[in-house]
Amino acid sequence: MLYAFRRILMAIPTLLVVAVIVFTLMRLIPGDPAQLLVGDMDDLETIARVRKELGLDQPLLVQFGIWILNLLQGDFGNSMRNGEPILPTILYRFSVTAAFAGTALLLAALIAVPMGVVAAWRARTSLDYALRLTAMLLVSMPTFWVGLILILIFGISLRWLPVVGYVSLGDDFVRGVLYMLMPVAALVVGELASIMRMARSSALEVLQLDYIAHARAKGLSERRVLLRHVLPNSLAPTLTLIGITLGNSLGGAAVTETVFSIPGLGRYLVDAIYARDYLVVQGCLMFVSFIFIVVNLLVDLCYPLLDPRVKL
Amino acid sequence: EDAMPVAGGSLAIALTTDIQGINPGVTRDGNTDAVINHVAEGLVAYKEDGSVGLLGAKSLSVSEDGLSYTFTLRDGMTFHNGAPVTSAEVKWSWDRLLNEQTGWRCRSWFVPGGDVVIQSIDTPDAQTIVFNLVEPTAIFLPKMANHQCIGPILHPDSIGADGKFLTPIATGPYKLAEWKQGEYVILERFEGYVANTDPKSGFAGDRTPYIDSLKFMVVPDAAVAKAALLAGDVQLSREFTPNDLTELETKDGLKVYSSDSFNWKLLLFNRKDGLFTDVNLRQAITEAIDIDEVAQIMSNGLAKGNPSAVPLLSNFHTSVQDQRPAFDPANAKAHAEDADYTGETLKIMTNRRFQDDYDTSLIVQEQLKRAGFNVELEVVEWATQDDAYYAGGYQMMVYSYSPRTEPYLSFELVSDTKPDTAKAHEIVSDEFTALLRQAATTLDTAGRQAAFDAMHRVLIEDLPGASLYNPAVVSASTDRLMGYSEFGVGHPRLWGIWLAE
Amino acid sequence: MDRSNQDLLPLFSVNNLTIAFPGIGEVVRDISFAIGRGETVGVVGESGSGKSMLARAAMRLLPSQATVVRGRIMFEGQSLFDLGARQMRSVRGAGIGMVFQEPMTSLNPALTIGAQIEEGLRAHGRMDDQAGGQRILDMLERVRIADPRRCLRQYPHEFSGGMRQRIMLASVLLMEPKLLIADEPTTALDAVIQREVLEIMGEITRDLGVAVMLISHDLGVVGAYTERLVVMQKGELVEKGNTRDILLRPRHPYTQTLIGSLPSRQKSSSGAQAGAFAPGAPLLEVENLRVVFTRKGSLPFTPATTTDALKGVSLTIRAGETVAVVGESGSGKTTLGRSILRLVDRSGGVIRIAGQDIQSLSENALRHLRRETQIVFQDPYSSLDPRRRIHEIVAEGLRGDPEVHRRDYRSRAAAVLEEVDLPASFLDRFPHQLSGGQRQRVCIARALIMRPTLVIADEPVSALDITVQAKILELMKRLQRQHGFAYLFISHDLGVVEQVADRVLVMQAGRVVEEGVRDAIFDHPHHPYTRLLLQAVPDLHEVEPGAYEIRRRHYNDEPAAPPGMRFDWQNAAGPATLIDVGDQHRVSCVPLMSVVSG
Amino acid sequence: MIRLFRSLGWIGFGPSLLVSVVILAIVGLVWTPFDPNALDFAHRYLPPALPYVTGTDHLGRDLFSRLLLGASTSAAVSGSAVIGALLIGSLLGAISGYFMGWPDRIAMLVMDAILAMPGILLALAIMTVTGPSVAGLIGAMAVTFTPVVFRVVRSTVLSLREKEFIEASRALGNRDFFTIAYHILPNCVAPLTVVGTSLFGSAVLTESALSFLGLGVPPHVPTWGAMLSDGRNIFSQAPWAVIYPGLAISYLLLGVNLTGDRLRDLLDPRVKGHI
Ligand SMILES: Nc1ncnc2c1ncn2[C@@H]1O[C@H](COP(=O)(O)OP(=O)(O)OP(=O)(O)O)[C@@H](O)[C@H]1O
Ligand SMILES: Nc1ncnc2c1ncn2[C@@H]1O[C@H](COP(=O)(O)OP(=O)(O)OP(=O)(O)O)[C@@H](O)[C@H]1O
Ligand SMILES: [Mg+2]
Ligand SMILES: [Mg+2]
Repeated sequence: MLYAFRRILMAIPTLLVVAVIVFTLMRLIPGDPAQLLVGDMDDLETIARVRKELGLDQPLLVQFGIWILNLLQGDFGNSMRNGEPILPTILYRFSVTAAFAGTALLLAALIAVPMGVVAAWRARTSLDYALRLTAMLLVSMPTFWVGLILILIFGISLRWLPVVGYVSLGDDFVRGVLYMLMPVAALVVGELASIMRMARSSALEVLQLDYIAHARAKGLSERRVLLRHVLPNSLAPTLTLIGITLGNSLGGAAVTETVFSIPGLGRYLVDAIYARDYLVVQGCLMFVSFIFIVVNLLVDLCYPLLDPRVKL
Repeated sequence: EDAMPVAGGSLAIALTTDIQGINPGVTRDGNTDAVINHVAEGLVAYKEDGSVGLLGAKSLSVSEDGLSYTFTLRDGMTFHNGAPVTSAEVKWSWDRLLNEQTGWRCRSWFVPGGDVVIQSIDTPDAQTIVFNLVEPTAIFLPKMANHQCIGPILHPDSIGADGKFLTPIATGPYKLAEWKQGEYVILERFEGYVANTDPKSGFAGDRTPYIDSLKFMVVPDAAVAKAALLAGDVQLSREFTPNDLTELETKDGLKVYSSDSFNWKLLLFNRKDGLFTDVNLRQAITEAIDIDEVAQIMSNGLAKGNPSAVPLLSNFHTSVQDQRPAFDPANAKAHAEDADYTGETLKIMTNRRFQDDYDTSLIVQEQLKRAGFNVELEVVEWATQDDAYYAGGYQMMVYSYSPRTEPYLSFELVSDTKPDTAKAHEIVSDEFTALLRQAATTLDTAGRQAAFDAMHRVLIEDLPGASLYNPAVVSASTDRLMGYSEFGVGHPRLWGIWLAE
Repeated sequence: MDRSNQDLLPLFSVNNLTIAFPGIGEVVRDISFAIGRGETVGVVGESGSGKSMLARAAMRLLPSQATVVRGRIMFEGQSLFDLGARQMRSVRGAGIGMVFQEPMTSLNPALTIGAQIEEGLRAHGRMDDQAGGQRILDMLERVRIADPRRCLRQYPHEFSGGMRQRIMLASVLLMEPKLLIADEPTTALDAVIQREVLEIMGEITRDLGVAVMLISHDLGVVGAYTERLVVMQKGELVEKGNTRDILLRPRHPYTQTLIGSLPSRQKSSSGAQAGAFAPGAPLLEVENLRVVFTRKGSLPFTPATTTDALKGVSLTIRAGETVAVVGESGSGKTTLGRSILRLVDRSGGVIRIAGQDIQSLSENALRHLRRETQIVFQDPYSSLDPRRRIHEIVAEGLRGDPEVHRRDYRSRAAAVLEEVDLPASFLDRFPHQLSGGQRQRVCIARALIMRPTLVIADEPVSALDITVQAKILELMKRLQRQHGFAYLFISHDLGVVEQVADRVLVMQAGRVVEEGVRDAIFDHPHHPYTRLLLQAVPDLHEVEPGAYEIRRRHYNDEPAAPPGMRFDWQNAAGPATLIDVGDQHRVSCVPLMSVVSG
Repeated sequence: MIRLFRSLGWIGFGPSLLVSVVILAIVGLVWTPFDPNALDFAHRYLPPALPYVTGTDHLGRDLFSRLLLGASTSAAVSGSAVIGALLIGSLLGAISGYFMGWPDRIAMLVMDAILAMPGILLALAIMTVTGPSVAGLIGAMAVTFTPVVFRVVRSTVLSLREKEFIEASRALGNRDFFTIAYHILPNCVAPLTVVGTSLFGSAVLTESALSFLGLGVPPHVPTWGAMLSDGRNIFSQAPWAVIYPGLAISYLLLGVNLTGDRLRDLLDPRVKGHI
């Protein structure tokens, strides 16, 4: 517990650096949110007024200071486009993304880890090559392309699955699942291969250790050797990878969200970047970084379960 | 098609981006306007040909001196909460709009410093409302009817006690039922809607709703929007280019709509940038562009080029407006030489947000190359281009103006009265300013036409940009949808339509 | 097959076994030998001679690429290669048990000891009865695990290497195999612990009547603990027979070299046996050296952990002298060597080389000094940059010398290689193309090219085969004779030390506990730790030229501590007080009083 | 099928795919059947048939010529991004890991911060600053990849530091920077090659995803990723406009991934012993 607390404390400087990077980046971007809001209505006075309203007329350092101070109090500010408070939106959007990105990753891990272990177990046999080739073919396809193909097949040709829209699982489980199938599948395809590779290579390493030979020498069955000795000991690096992938896919699902019209965090952020909605972009990136750090912290906290040598 | 309308059913419509908000005329952009237009109404609105028609008002009279406009409210007009609409609410609405705190996007048009200054708003009786202006102008009604500003009539309960906007309690054929941010907006039919007796035209006239509920779904990607229509997830999708027409027409179960529009696409020149200060170069480039070919390709043969600020759809578009420096690559070369152009790389700024801007610039680039210019595209992100539009920092850019039905508003876009606030492409000339004023203050049509013609002549000589064409609006729906059509302002009109069976 | 018949057959026999790897060829060739019930058989041979392959073949746990070309292995009258997977599993563990070389990796770190022991028993259906649990506890007690109950709940990493190996032993023997195969079970352990494990193993297997196949490259170990011996070389069996007989009358030349390579005490080479008294300025003086390692907490705010690696060590080396440092693993030997070159920062004390305090030196002067003093590291595999060619490695030190021209590097390197008996053709090779012994020579050459006055040799032969080891030691001596440099020779191998050292320092837990000339230490060790250490190694005695016998060192006399003192046998924080017991032989002692008062 | 790969030498299969892309890229630079950027309004939406091997797009550009040119631009864009990340990341990583202390802490902080932000979105944000230019794209991807390289190199250096040959180098009196350049960096080459290939794969995908999100390369630099994302708008009229770029990307990535796996097997000493 103390460890977790310390790790969170350590995340503070990292988040501060994120804040500086994000803030600087946003102010370097050409384009003016006020102009975009006013559009081609061509009214310099209105633009000036909007700038003032948004606080963009303040010196940058002051803007940064205000933002950070508010952030520390949990106030992410309001959207520059519509004045909505940002944090609730982020939380809602995040829950959407987390639902399908998390499911996808879980599924990918459930498929990929056994695949990897089996491939390592039968290393350099036809089975191994077949599994690896499958994984590689899958990872060689860009996510949005997979998404469009899925839409073409299951949405338009077969009409089995809805193409656009989103129903949250909490509202209507069955329909929610239907809506999730394609985006989840598209993400799984992208994540499967790297997890499988990692699982394979770490299982390969474990398989060469003496205690595996010892387990076999004790007369254990192969199944037991794999499940009880190889799997737990090869899981740690895979888990790390999963942590990084999850952290990333929570923010990076923008592509999938665009293809499947899912109102997730990634899409929210991309829209905000295009609209120069500074506070939203800054808030989202801070939030995603925070989640990334927390997820990886959770992963670290899992290590002692896998390896009693690790003391936190 | 001639069948009698039937009420009921629901319709899903694809929307590229989420709406910005629900405060009519305040939180807005194109998509927001398209949705909110069904919820909130003003006194007047644009008709099919771009002229101003009646909506909230059943009649309108203008005083001899052109200073006071008297509107009589439509019979049986009620708010979504059931309260009848009286002139008091209209005045309240306008007072609110003109208050700086409200943040109405069009406020500056109507207050001192703007083109039209409202002096006072009177309410002689419950059904009558009078707008008194400071000086006579031809553009009061066009500005009042503007679809971006809406000039919404709202019930005071729309605003909370703390002055915060709550929800639009308005007078439109549809009520806001649910807005799930980032996902969809659902509008429900307003049962108590009593329509204007004028026939449906543009946004004006009869707006009787039939379909029970409208669901605007956010579908960010155009390719997916098309897929969603084909898959039946949405029944109306409007994110098409004319190039999609031929394909969509062959699909079973679909209907395809297209219309010319009041949108205006042009190649702007930065007259403050080096070579482009020389009008000869601007002219050379204009002569090197075959706007008809551009329009042909971009509209798949539907449209022709428009060299003028006055849209082809507009009644003010006469043969004078068709004049331009003729397409003549040979001449272009000569003019380029006059401008001391010696093969420097010229840049066209464009963006990828709007696929037709991008494609148009590719075509223009190709044409200019053929005429011997060395042209590169500078593809930037939309917001960056928009910034450059205001701040300069480009040579040429393909730019689209949203629909302007009133030519005065279009000409305004390429000129400025003050040199210090002028944008890089704008004409700053007293002559032009005078003509603009003439177009605004002259009330009779012939006089205005003369002003527009004169301005066009300046435009094709001074060349703030090369006007290209008015992009077409293309959409498609399920063939069960009846009574739907597109019109030049480009927003969907989902009243007066119904679902067969 | 009736029982009497079975008794006649050997328990385990290998017949004409040949194992090959694709692309490499046969690594075990036509090997035949047998092990009877309850018999202990040793398998010796240089590294890579196929010993492990043999063991793995017996368990049918060969790497997947390996193929058994011909031959068979019989166990209790069955041919192991003909068994089905299920039958084979019942042989593994219950019929043949196996203990692996590396105690650190042969237990699954993620499972408790209890789970790992039970799992084997359960696989053979021996965990069902109530008695099962008790049997486990009894066995753990027999391998001298202090608290067996607690041990079952603990994880492998909570035990030291020796304990782990004993736990392994217990877990294997619990399944009551008929044959125990132990593949280098103690190679990774230090002498004292090695002895403990082997003793326990011998004791229990004798009691249970389990046959043992003990694999090792250490002739001393195998000789001391087995009845019969199989000697392998390059995949072939070159000699087999009674252990004593082979040691006394080795027939095959390879066996003869093997035995001949065993280190033994020789007449002091440099004559520096007396050098300790020789006058002349000391080359290296270390006074009261202290080194504390601070490992920062893995996170901010966590307390730093400190290790007192050296708690006040003093020593002196004169030119041409060989001073050996021996001691248990972790006693600070390596740290001592490194801090002399300032590769490790000292926390206290003084180090003077040729009279100069190295701490006060500037960066530049230090670089010069380092060139005078060279170090040969323990591990020939990790001390050569795998991406550099041999000539680059050897000549690297010349770069700092402005007097040597670049184009001379190669010829200088070639010359030095010749000194260490490597042909010039090695110049363009990469380290991985060299054997361990050749690499170690390169390391020496790299040190030698600098013409140092002092060479710190940190376990320079511990990773090498005994035959190669002998050659390297010979080489080092020869070079010392030629160039006259002094050695600080760090090793835990007492045999080697006995062979090369003039003087010996015995270290324990960061302190010197005994110091003296070689013969004094080996013949009259005073300190109990030194005695324990010396008695742990089986010693090969030359009975007559070419004939050997394994003997345990044994010291009858029990030297008494000086009056009013007792030997310092506790891991105190401070430096040890060394008391002279004559002839520069000094032992760490504490006054008896201090125990009373403390 | 698997027999085929075996007999081809599975080992050589991936690299041979890569080599064929390189050959295509070279051909594309020297010769294409049509001008890849020329619009031909008379020949729009042509399905694959001679002379347009893979058809034309909505502006009549020859897709095959664009694919040929795209081979080199794709490789160059992704390659430069990866090389940039490798250079910066390994230099920072080596210095950081070798000296530890405060430079290490600062570098770790910044790298962690970059790593904490989702790659594609960070790249997107950077590209909005730089504008959708080739240099901007390369820079944005390089920045997002740098922490990956940094971490690999740093941990390699940390483990190298324990190796005795590094101590030996110090014992010989070498300067620190010499030790880094002469011993440390060359020994990072193996892990870097593996990381490099896998990053190259990500770069191709990232580049395509950025195009999809609206910020990619300019049109006269037709990378396969950009072609794929452009083609989706005319997907139903001209499916070939997405199929061929998609296939090209899959082909390239298959080559890259296979090569990466092979390199890892070759370079990883632990696996090496067991080939
Ligand atoms: N997986 C493998 N692939 C190829 N060759 C191998 C493999 N494992 C072992 N070898 C080779 O087989 C030979 C015998 O190896 P083995 O492990 O039996 O030697 P050993 O006598 O046990 O040596 P050591 O004393 O070093 O343990 C060696 O030459 C080795 O290189
Ligand atoms: N870099 C280091 N950081 C922290 N502790 C260290 C470090 N190096 C050595 N130690 C500790 O210092 C003590 C002495 O280590 P050293 O390596 O000198 O022992 P050694 O006598 O050479 O042992 P061995 O015979 O196993 O090589 C040990 O407890 C070790 O764990
Ligand atoms: Mg072995
Ligand atoms: Mg050591």
